[in-house]
Amino acid sequence: MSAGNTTIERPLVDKQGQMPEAQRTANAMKAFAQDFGRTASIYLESCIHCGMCAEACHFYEVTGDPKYTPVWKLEPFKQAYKREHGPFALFYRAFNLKARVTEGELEQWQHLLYDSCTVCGRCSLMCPMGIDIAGLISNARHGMAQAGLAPKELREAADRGSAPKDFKDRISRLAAEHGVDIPVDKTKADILCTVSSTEIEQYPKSIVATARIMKRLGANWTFRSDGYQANNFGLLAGDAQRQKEASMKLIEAAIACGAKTLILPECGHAYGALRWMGANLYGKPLPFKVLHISEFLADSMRSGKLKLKRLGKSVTFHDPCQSSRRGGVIDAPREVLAALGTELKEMFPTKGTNWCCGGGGGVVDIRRADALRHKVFHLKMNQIDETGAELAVTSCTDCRKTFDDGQARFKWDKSMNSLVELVANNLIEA
Amino acid sequence: MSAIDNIGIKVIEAADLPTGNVKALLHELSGLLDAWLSTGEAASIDLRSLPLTRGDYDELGATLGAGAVSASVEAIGLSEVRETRYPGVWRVTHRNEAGEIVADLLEVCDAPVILRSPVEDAADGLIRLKEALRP
Amino acid sequence: MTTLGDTLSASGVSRRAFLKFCTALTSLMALPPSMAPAVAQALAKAKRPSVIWLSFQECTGCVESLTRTNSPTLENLILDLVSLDYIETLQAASGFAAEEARQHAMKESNGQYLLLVDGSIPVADGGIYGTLAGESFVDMLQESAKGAAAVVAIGSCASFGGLPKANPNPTGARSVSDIVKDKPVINVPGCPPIAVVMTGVLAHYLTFGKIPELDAQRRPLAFYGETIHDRCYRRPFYDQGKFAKTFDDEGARSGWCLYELGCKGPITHNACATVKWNAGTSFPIQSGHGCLGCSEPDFWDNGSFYKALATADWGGAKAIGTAAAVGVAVGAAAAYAARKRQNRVSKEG
Amino acid sequence: MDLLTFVRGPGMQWAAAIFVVGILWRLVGILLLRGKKDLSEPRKPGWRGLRLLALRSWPRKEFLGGTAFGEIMGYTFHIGFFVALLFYLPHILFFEDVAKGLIGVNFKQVFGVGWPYLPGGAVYFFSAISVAALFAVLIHRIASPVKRMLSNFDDYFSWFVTIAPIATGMLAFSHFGGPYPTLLGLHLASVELLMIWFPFGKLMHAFTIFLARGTQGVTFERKGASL
Repeated sequence: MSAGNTTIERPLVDKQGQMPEAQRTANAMKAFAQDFGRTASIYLESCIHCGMCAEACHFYEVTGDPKYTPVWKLEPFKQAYKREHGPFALFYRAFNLKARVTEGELEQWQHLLYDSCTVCGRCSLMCPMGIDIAGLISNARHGMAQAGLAPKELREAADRGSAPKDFKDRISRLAAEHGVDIPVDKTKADILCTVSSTEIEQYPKSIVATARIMKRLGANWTFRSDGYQANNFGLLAGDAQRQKEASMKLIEAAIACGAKTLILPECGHAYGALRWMGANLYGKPLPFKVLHISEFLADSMRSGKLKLKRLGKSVTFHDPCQSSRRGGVIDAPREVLAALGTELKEMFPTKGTNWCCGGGGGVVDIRRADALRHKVFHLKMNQIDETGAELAVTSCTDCRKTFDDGQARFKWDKSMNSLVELVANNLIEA
Repeated sequence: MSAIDNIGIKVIEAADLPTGNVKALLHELSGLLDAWLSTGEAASIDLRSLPLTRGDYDELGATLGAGAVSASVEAIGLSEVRETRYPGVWRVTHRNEAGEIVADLLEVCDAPVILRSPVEDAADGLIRLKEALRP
Repeated sequence: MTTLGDTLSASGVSRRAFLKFCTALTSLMALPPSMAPAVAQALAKAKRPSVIWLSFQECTGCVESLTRTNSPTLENLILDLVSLDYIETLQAASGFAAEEARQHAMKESNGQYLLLVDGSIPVADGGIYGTLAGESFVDMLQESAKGAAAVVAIGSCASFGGLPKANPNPTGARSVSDIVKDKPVINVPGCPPIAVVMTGVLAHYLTFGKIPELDAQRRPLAFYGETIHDRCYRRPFYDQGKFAKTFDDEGARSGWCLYELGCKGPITHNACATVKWNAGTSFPIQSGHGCLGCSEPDFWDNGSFYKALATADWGGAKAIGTAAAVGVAVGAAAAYAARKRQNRVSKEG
Repeated sequence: MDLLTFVRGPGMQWAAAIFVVGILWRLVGILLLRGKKDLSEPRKPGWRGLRLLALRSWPRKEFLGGTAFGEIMGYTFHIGFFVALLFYLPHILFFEDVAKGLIGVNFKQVFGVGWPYLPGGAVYFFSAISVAALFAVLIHRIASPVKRMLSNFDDYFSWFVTIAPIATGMLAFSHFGGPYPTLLGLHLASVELLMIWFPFGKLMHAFTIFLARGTQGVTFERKGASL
């Protein structure tokens, strides 16, 4: 179970809260039960154990270890389902055809459900039976989080809530430093922009870039300190309550300033969290449009409001799994790159079947998963090298963090660029 | 049998169509003939144990044809013995007093047993011959 | 006891005639022709067994088929060989004289005689539905079987219960082997059996003095070893998939396979396809009708004669309808229980 | 009552009943569970999403490497199995009898021409390749670490109840290995075993595949996600 050759300083399993073993499994069952229902049932009743999902998973691809078979990661959740919820649940319980979920089993599955799963959904795309395995992984994480068995880093980030707390000061310092006007907490605005906490910590230029673009478009936009963090550690950790709190902040902030559009930053899971899950958490359709920033840029391009210089370079685009494969934002970034006059050299595979960078789903933040993630990174490097493109671009900060970490570790000659920064640096000033 | 004929619809007797069994039979005959010539071991085939249609019988008759010998034996009904075009292969058909076939054989041998005069009959014959000679 | 050989030579039958007779008998018994000398040798020494024929709940079809009154043939010759001491249908004597003859024959060659039975034996209500001179068929059979060397059940009724045993079997008809447990029983099923088959079995017992090789249903393998389908001359059409759809369509006229019209040939063991009926004239399939499977147990209750063998009895619309209703009900109950349990577990865990 | 009489009568009746009850029990037991309505704004309006049903039947070139064996063997088995099942005359006669019994219609009346069928030899060939594919798949299931880890009783028993009818069918057709009535009896017995096990094991994927692909198809197409 140890991930490759790194020494493990802390115990393999992270645990939160002092509770007896029975309590942990009870909490896990409580969360699992909340995710039972027709969709989970249809999926869990369809698996024919063909093992093909392993062929799609980058963790299996680089290790060849059968335990990384995606559907195997669902085993605890599937056990709970068969015993509690399936049409033959009575017989499964009576004859104990499926054992009860045990705490030992949950602990063992922490490595499978978090360290070795970026919830990238490539397995769901492969499954001949049409099972959305990635979707069920998120459900399974609910049980783990409720049982206090989420990885340390994700649990802390989820509990922290919006970060950094001094968002407003940081933004004003940034604005001053880069001489650009970044409105915060305007009472009324057409567009509410949001950031990823990774952008604030590591890639502040993206925020500046966003501000420049908005200024160039003359948009009536603002950030809101009561709702600015778009990336959602509640979702990554599997804590449904934290996830809802984070999303509700954004929704309420948007309503408060009467925004007609909410723009999500360059982040994969942030898009899914709000665009596709926001309304269901809110309980009714969202009163505003939700766009990934690459979608917004493509729209602005199409409407002619935004003119860009021609880069004249060959480019390859890394599709972030959550926004591209699972979110459907595939064409927008490519339209922007075209508008930048670049020659797009697609990787193979790309778009919906692209390999994951290995850092999504919170994996990049889990220190003990580094060794495993680095193994996966080779796939990405080869893929990009093969295109021979001069520039590598993506539209997700978690991906950028993974690429930068990989580049540092393997002294890779390429570095990953942000689409938004690229656009901002090539604006044609009116 | 006659009653069947005057039914309106004339059913084409499928039994008239040859079924290809004769070819298999001829192969077996050549095997038996070969065995008889090399080991002297006679053999015979009971035609009535095979699903042969009238068409098959006609085809068999045509292919085997007639050889030099054809004899009839009168013993509780008529028995016809005919050598076929292939010497050593005989067609022996036994009928009872009512003329119905009771056995229909192909025999591979120098001469079918039925043609030989049994010793017991000869003994009875001798007694009768001697009586006829007594004045 | 005079031997058969003495009887024949006494009646002026030449040795050559006797040889011819044995050849015919060998063919009759479906033995390989090379066995003819062995048959002749055994037959010459055989003693004329006494035969008692008891007819119970039957339609006389078997006796009719055996004797075939329209043309005396080899079969009659066989009957001349055996001293048929009691056959109620054919014998001139009747009443007390007949019974006396039977008792005498049974006493006289006790343990030696061959008991032939045709017709099933009703056992319901103490066997009241079948009695002769006050004695029930059941008792008669048990009593006659005591002294028999072997019992031959002639026809499907005696062998398996036949028509009288067909659903609902009001008379409680039973087969011979259901009642006679301590004596060897040879079943010669068929409705009726082929005359040649009956005499063949008799001849075999007569010639070799013992029971021919039998299959699981106690039927002589010589005649019941293979199914009609195995020996059917229309088999090539079955393999090519050429099937008659109705009794007078183009397929039927050109002699195609009758599988679709309900032929039970594939599951019926009998010698009709080779020995054929009425001295080799024809057999049901050759005359254009599917085999009914009359030599198989309970063939009366085995589904329609005109429904293809493949159409098993899946239970009909009503049964499947109820099954569907039950399935939906149980499914709904399972879903309801699952929802309730989901509510409980998602609160307390 | 000998084997053949049993399997053609009560055996088939019970198998058909359990088959119907089991399938409906499981399907209704799934479909009546609590559903969640998706309130998010679809990328393209309108209820669509069944493209995935067809798309997922053909392997993507990106995935071909690892899945070629599974796909080829899978299709060989399924095609061989269904050709033997649906184009062999005795089977067709049985289905026509069931159809006439259930909905009182004869295929000929509806389409004017009878259900086409293949000669016995062709069906035998298709059955043979189907059995070959099944053995290949079994060996793969045992040899491949992934499949061996995933496999349980259901996988191996379902494999057995699937191959048994084809194998016994081939034996019965060729009259090999015993008297025909026994072979036919074994064939029907193995079919009934399949019908009885069908609803409770992985063979139900014949129905759930439409539900699962449909569900994924709808949810993903609503988002414009890759299918």
